[in-house]
Amino acid sequence: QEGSSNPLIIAVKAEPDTLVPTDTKYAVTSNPISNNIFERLVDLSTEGKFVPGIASWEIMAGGKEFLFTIRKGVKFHSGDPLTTKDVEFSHNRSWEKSPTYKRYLRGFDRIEIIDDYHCKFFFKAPDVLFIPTRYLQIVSKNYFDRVGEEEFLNKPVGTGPYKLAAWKQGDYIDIERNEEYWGKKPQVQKARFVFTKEDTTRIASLKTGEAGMIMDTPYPLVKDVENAGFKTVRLYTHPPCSVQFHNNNPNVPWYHQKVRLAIAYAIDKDAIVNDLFQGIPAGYPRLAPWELGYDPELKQYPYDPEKAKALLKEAGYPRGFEMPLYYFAGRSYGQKETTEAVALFLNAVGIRCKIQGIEAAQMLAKVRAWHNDPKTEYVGVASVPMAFLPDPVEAISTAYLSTGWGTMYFNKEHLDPIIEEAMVTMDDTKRGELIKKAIKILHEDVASIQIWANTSVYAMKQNIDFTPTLKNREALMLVKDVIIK
Amino acid sequence: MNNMKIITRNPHHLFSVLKHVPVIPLLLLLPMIVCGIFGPYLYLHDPTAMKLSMALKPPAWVSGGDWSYLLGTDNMGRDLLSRLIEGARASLIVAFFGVGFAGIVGVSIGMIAGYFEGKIDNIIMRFVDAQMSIPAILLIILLAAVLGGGLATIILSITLVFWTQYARVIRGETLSIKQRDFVVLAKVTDCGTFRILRKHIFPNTTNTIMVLATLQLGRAIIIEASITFLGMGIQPPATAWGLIISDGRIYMSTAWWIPTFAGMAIMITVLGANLLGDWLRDRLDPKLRQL
Amino acid sequence: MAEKCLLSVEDLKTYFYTKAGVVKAVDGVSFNIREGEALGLAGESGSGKSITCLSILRLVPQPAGRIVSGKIRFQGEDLLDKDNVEMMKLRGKKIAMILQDPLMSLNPVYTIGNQVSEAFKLDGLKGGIGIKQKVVEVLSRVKIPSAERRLKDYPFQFSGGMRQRTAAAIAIARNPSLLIADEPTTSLDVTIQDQFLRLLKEMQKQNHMGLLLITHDLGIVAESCDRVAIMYAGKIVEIGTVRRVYENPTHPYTQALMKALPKLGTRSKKFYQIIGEPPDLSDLPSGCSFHPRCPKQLYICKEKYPPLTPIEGGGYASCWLLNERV
Amino acid sequence: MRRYALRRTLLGIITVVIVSMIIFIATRLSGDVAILIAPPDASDAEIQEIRVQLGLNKPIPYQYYVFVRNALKGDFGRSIRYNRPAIDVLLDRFFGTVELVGTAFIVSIVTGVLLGTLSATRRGTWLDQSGKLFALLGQSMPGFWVGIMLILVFSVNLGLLPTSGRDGISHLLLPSFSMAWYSIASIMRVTRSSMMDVMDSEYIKMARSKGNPEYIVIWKHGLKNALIPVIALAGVQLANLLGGAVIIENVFNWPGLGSMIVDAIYARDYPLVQAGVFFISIFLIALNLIVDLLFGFIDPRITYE
Amino acid sequence: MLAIEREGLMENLLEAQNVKKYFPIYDGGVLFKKYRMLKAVDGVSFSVRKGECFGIAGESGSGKTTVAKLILLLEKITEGNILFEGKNLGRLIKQDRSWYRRRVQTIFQDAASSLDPRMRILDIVSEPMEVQPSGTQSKSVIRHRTEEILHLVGLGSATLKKYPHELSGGQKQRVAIARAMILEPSLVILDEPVSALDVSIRAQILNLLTEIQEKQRITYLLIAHDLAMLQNISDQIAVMYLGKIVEMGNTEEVFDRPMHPYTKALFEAVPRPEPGRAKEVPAISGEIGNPIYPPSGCRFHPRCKETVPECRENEPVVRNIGKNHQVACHLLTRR
Ligand SMILES: Nc1ncnc2c1ncn2[C@@H]1O[C@H](COP(=O)(O)OP(=O)(O)OP(=O)(O)O)[C@@H](O)[C@H]1O
Ligand SMILES: Nc1ncnc2c1ncn2[C@@H]1O[C@H](COP(=O)(O)OP(=O)(O)OP(=O)(O)O)[C@@H](O)[C@H]1O
Ligand SMILES: [Mg+2]
Ligand SMILES: [Mg+2]
Repeated sequence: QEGSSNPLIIAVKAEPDTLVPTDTKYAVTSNPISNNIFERLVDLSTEGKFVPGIASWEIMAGGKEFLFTIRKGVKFHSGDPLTTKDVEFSHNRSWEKSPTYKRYLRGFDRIEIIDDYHCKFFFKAPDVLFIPTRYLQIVSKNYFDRVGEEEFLNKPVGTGPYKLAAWKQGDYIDIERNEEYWGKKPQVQKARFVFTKEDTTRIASLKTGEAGMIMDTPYPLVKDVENAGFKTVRLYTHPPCSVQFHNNNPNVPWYHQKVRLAIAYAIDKDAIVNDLFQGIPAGYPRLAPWELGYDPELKQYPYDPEKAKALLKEAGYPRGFEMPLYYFAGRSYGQKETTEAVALFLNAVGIRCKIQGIEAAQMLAKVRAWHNDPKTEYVGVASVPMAFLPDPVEAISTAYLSTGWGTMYFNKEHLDPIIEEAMVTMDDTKRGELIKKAIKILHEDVASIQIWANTSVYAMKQNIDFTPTLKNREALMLVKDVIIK
Repeated sequence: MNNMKIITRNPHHLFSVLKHVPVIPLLLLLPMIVCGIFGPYLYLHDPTAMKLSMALKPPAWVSGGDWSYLLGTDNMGRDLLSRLIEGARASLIVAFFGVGFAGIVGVSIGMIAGYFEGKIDNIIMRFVDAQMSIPAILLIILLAAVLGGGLATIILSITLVFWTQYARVIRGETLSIKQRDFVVLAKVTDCGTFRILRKHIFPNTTNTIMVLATLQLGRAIIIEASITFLGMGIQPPATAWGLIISDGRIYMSTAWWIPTFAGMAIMITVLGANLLGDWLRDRLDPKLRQL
Repeated sequence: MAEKCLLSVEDLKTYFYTKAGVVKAVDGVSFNIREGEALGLAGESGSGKSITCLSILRLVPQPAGRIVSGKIRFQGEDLLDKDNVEMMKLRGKKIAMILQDPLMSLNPVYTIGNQVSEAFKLDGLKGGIGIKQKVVEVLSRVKIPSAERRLKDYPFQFSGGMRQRTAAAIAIARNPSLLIADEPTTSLDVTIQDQFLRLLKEMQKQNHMGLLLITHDLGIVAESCDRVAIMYAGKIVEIGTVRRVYENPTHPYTQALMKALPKLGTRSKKFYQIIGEPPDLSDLPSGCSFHPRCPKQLYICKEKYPPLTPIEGGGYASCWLLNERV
Repeated sequence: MRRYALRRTLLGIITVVIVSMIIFIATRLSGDVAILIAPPDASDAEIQEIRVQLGLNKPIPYQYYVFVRNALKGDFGRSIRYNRPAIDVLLDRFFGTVELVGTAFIVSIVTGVLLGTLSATRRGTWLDQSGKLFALLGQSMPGFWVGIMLILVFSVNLGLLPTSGRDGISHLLLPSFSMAWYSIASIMRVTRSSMMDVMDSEYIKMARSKGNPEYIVIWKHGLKNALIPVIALAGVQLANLLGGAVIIENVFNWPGLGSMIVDAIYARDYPLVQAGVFFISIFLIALNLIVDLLFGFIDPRITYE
Repeated sequence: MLAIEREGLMENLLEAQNVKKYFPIYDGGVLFKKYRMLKAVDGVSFSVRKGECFGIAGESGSGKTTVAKLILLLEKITEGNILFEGKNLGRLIKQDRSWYRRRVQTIFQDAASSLDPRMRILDIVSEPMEVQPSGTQSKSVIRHRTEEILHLVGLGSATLKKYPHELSGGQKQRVAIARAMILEPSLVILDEPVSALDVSIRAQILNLLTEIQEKQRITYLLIAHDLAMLQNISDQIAVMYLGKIVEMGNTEEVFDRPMHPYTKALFEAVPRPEPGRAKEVPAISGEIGNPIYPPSGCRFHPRCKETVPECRENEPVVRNIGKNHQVACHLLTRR
C-alpha cells in the first residue's frame, strides 16, 4: 500500500540548528532529520556493517589512502548529478565549518580528484577511524554555486530518499519523498518533524493522536505509553552515564584506586537501572556486545556496601569524606536523577556528596580550566563519549588519552601507548585486542564507573512499524525504514 | 469636612491592625511557615532518604498506598510529604529573602528618588523603566546564565528584578508624603533630611511596603518555581516545590500525586500570601487597593 | 404662605450598618419645603445633612446605608414607594442636586459640553446642533463667559467658580421643581461664593424652584433662605423662619451657635465657646444628644429625647426647657 | 498633546538605550560561547580563533559600539547557532509570540475589565464572590503548572483540544488561557477596586442625580475613570505575559520568541539573545508608549502640563 | 489694642521689604524645558511688631501661604529681604538658621495632615526639642516639658501615648499648637488655623490661641479667609490681591474705613448672619486673575467698578493715609 497523503508526524525533542550537515554544530539534533535528506559516503547495514551506498571504497596503502567510487546516476534533489566535485566541496566545507570534522580527520593529508566518479583521500598515517566515523556527508557544489550561500543554507538539497518541503522555524520541518531516489523507494510519502521540547507535552501529543510517533520517550513513561496502547521500540545508543573522576590531584581521596573501587561497590547500578529507570536503559559494563573489543568476561563491580566500607577503611577513610558531585544541569532526562541516586548511595557508606548542577556552558568552561590544574576537585556524573561512534578507539582516544579532551583520567604510562597503537592498527582483530586491553586497564583502575547506557525509546501508534537497528546509531531516525500499515 | 472621608483616609497603624487575626490567610500560610522553619522536626522520613524499591508509591488512601507515606513517594522512593515540607523552606527562603532584599533596595532608592526629585530621580526612574521593559522571567534567566543556578542566584535575581516595583511605588508615596504638612512642619522644626526620611517618611510607607511585600511573596514563589521549572533555578540536593514539579512533571499521568501536590503547595502558599496581602491592604489603607 | 407643599419629609431615618456598629446618620428628621421656598439646613459636620438629601434622592451609599423608615412625599407622592426606574426619571428632571466640591462633582474625563448635554439627552433630545444650542444657552444662564468656545474644555481647565456654575447649569437644565444644594460654596472664595449664591437665588426665583440649601455657614443661610433647620447628631433640633431663629434662637444649641459665631463689626478676642465635641453617631449619648455639651441641661435631658415643640413666632424646637415652660 | 507625545517618545528612546546596554552586558557576562561550540579537546588557540571569528575578542565597549552601529541599520548580527541573520530567525518566531501574547492580552483585558466591573457593581453577590475566587486562584498558580494540568485534562483525558503547536484557534486556546489567567486576575482585581473607588466618588453621585440610568453611570461615567489605573497595569501585565510566554511556549511547544530566547541563552547565542530580548523590550516600550498616549486620551489632565 | 497704645515703644520683630517670590512654571520644550514665571508674591512690604497679631486676608491664590513659606524658610526668596530681629533671613548661616527655627513656628490649617500619623503624640510634640542641637535634654526633661505644654493646650497626659487618629479634629489642632509652642517661639505663623474645624470647635481653638499669646507674649502672623475672625483677633491687617498688598493698617481703621475697592468688595461679599440685611448690587464680578499673566497696571482693575484710565497703565504705589493705614489705589491720588 502506498503511504497516505497525510504526513507522518514525528515529535522530536529539539529543533536542528541547520539541516546542512557540513555546517551543523549540533549533530544530535540535526541528524534525525538531515539524514533523511543527505547521505554519507559510507552507508551502514542493519547489523552495523559498513556498506556501499552512494559510493564504494577501497582501503589502500595500509590505511593511508582511501579510494572512493561514486555511484553513477545519483542526483541531488535540485537535479544536479552527484560527482566527486561534490565530495571535495563537502569535505572542504566541513573542514572549514566543523571543528569536530577537522578533529576526526586528524591525520588527513589531501584529497585527489581522479575523475568525476573517483577520488582519493590521503592520510599521513593509517586512519582507522575515517571509514567508521562516516562523518562526511555530501552536499551539492553545483547547487551552491548556483544559488549562493543563503539559499544553500535555507533550502538544502541532498541525495537522500526525502527532500525538504518546508521548515517553519520553531514549529516543524516537512519532508517529502524523493521520487527520483536511486535506492529503494520508501513507503512513507510525507513526514513532518515537530519539535516538542517538553517531555510531557510530547507524550501527550502522541496520546491525543497529534503525533504518530515520538522520539526520546522518557524512561519512566515508557510503561505508561505502552499501557495506553502504543508501541515502543528501543535503540541502544551509548553514551554511558558514568561517575568520573579528575585524578590529577594527589590530595583528594579519590586519587586512590581503592577509594574509587569503594565508590564502585557502593553504587547499586542495577537498582538505578531497574527501579529508577524501570529497566529501560542498558547497563553495559563498558562496551556493548556488538562493539569491537567487547569483553564478555568484564563484569560490573557488584553492589556491595560492606565491601565499599571496608575498602574505604583500608584506604584510610573509615569515616568517609566529603566529595563534590557535579552534573550538567540541562534538560536531558536522567542525569540529575542518576546524580541524586549516586549521592544517596554514597552517603550510605559515608561519602558525603555535595551535588552541584552546573549548566552546560559554564560547566564546559570549568572543565576546560581544570584540565591541567592539579588542584582540581572534581567528581561528576556525566556521559563521556564512550563508544558513541562505531569504533571504540575514537571514544577511548578522546576521553582517556592524556592529550584528549578536558580529560579527567590520565595514565600516560600504561594506557597511552595502547591507545596510540590502536589508532593506527587497521586490522580489526588486532585492534580489538588492543581495545580490550585498554578497557581492562580502565576498568581495573576504576577510571570511571559506568551506570547505564543511553537508550532511545521510540513510541508510536500501533499501525506504524519502525525498528531501529544499528544503522540508526547516528541517524536516529530514518523515515525510509518506516512502514505504515 | 466630611467625617466619613476623614475616617477612611485615616491610615491605620500596623500594630493596631495586627491585633486582629486574618483567619483564612493564616490557616493557609501558617502550616507552610511552620514547615519552613521546623521542617527537620516534622517529617516522618528523611526527605533525602531514598529507597528505590519504594519508588512511586501512591498516596496512602489510594490502593497500593502505604500509610507511612501519606502523600506517596517520588521516583526515588522518597517520601513526598517530607519533601514538600523540606521544599517549603527553599520556597520561603527565596520568597522572604528575595522580597526582603528587594524591599530594602527598592524602598531606599524609591525614597531617595521621591524625596530629592530632580536629576537623581530622573536617572533612577529611567533605570526602573528600562528594567521593567525586560520581562522579569527573561531577565532572571539571563541572570541565572550569568551567575549559575542555585538558591543564592535566585534570591539575587529576585532582588534585582523586584526592587523596581518597590522603587516605583515608594517613590510615588514619598512624593505625596513629602507634600504633607507634617513633613513641612518637620523642616520648620529643623529636622535634618535623614531624620525626615527615617522618622517621617519611612514609617508612613510601611503599610504600603507590607502590602506590597506580601503580594510579592506570592509572585516570588511563582517565579522561583518557573525558573526552576526551566532548569535554571534551584538544583538538587536542595528541594523546592518548583523542582518537585519540574522533576515530577513527567509523572503527571503515571504518578499524578507528585506534580499535583507540589503544585497545590505552591497554590496554597501563594493564595495565603495574596489573601494576607489583600487583608492587610484593606485594613491598612483602602487607597492601596490598586497595588 | 399659601404655596403648595413641594416636599415633605416625615420622620426619616437613614442608618449605616457598619462593622463598628449602626451609625444613625439621620434619625427621625421631619421638615417640608413649599414651592419656591428656600430652606436652609445647617449643622455641624457629620450631623447628617448630606445623608438627608441623599435619602431624598434615594442615593444613600450602598450597601451599608439604608433608609430605615419615614416618608418622603414629593408633590404628593411618596418617593420611598417608587421603584428604581421611576426614581431615575425623577432625578434631574424634578429634583436636581448640586454637590459641595466643584472639582469632584464634574467627571474629570468628559468635556463640559458632553456633561451638560447629557441632561438634555435624557429628555429624549438627539445629539446635534439643537442640543449644542441648549447647552450654550444654559451655560450662559449661569454666566459662563463665551460658553460656546468652552464646550470642548475639560473640567480641570475651568476655575473653581466656573465649575460650580457648570454644576448648577446641569442642575437647572431641565427646570426641576426642587433643587438640593449640598454645601455648594464651601470650597469657593467669598467673592465667588457671593456671586454663586446670587445666581442660585436668581435661578430659584426664575424657575420658582424649591431650594434645600445645606451649609454650615449661618451667614449664608441668613442671606439666602426663608426658613432654616438646625441639625444636631442626626436630628433637627430647631426649625423656623430665618428671622425668628436668628433673632430669637430657642434651642440651647442654636443659641450657642449664634453666640460662638465671630461677627463682623465687633472686636473682642474672646469668643463664646461650646464645650466638648460633637458626638459619635454610632454611640450617641442617652436622652438628648446635646445634653453633655448643654449649659442648661436638666435631669430629664439625660433620659429622654425631647419632642419637637412649637414655638411662638413660628417653627419648632426640641428641648425639654421648652416643655417645662409650657 | 503633541508635546506630551514627543516627551514620552524621547523617554522611550532613552529607555531603549539603557535596555540595550543591560542586555548587552548581561549576555557578555553569561559565559563564553566559543567554549560551547568548540569541540571538547580544542586547544586554546582554536578557541581564540572562534572568538576572533565571532568578534568576541574585542573589548566590550567596542563590541557594544559595533552592535549599536549595526542595529541602527537593522542588522543584529548572525545567530551563532542557526548561522542565519538573527533578525530573520527572530522574525520567523515573532508572530508566533505576537499571536499568543496578543490573544492572551486582549483576553485578559476584556475579561478582566468586564468581570471587574460586574463584580464591583454587584458587590457581595455570587457573581462578585465567584469572580473573586477565580481571580485569587489565577494569581496563585504558576502558569506552567496550569498549562500542564490543562493539557492533562482537556487534551489527554477529554481529547477536546490539541496539546501543542501553532495551527489555528484550537491550538491557541489552552496556552493563551494558561498565560492569561494570571493577568485576567490582576486586571480584574484592579478594575474591581478602582471601580469601587470611582463609584463612591462625587461625580458618580452627580451622574446619578442627573437621572442617568445605571448603565450610563457605570459604563460611561464609572468605567472610563476606573480604567486609568487599569491602563497603567496593562503595561505591566504585558511584560508579565511576555515573560510567561517564555515558559508557556515551552510547555505547549509554541513557536515563539520566548522559547527561542531560552534556547539561545542555553547556547550562548549572543546575537540571538540580544536581538530577541531587545526586540521584546522595544515591543514593550513601544506598547507602553501607546499606553501612555492612551492615558492622555482617557485622562485629559495628563497631557496638560 | 494694647499694641496700638504702646506703638512707639514697640520694635519690629519681622520686616518684609519688597519681597518677591516667582515660581518657574514648565511651559513647553521637549529636550530643554522652557519656563515662565508665576508671580506668587510680587513686591510685598510689611512689618510685624512684637507681641501683636498681624492678619493677612485675601482670596485664594493671592499669595498668603507663599509669604508664610518664605518666612519659614521653606522657599527661597526671589527678591527683597525679610528681616527677623534685624537679621536678614537670606543670609543666615547654619547656626543662625537653627536659632531662627527655634524662634519661629507655625500651625497649619489641616491638623490631620500636620501630625505624623505614625508617631505618638508625645513624639510629635517633643520633636522640636529633640532635634535641638544645643545639648540634648534628658528624656525625662523632655517628657516633663511635653506634659506641661499639653496641659497648657488643655490636653491631659493620657493623650501622650495616643496616635493622632485617635483624637478628634479639635484635639489634633491642640496638639499642633502644643508642638508649635513647646520651644516658646517668638513668632508663630498661623495659616488658617481653624478653617478646617467645626463652628462649635473654632471658638475653643481661637480662645486658646489668644490665651497663649497673652500668657507668653508671642507674636502671631495670622492668615485667614474669615474676615470676621480677623477683625476680632488681629491688631494689624493686610489685604492681599494677586501677590500684592492692596491695603494694610490698623485692623479697626481698615475695617471701619476700607479705602481700596477690593477691600470694600471683600467686606461686602461676606455673608452675615443678619437676616434681612439688604445687600448691595453684586459686590464684585469676575475671578482672581492668573498670576502667570497678571493684569497690567493695577492688578485688580479688570474686576474693579471704579476704574480710571490710569488703573490699566500704572501700578498704584502704596500711600499712607492716616496714621496707620496704607492703600495702593489710584483713586486716592485723584481725590
Ligand atoms: N457610607 C457611610 N458609611 C458609614 N457611615 C457613613 C457613611 N456616609 C456617612 N456616614 C456617617 O453619617 C453621618 C452623617 O454624614 P453626613 O455626610 O450626612 O454629614 P454632613 O452633615 O453632611 O457633614 P458635612 O458637613 O461634613 O458634610 C456621619 O457621621 C458619617 O460618619
Ligand atoms: N510650589 C509652587 N509652585 C508653583 N506655584 C505655586 C507654588 N506654591 C504656590 N504657587 C502658586 O502661587 C500662588 C499663590 O499661592 P498661595 O498658596 O500663596 O495662595 P494663598 O493665598 O495661600 O491661597 P489659599 O487661600 O488658597 O491658601 C497660587 O497661584 C499658587 O498656584
Ligand atoms: Mg455633607
Ligand atoms: Mg494658603
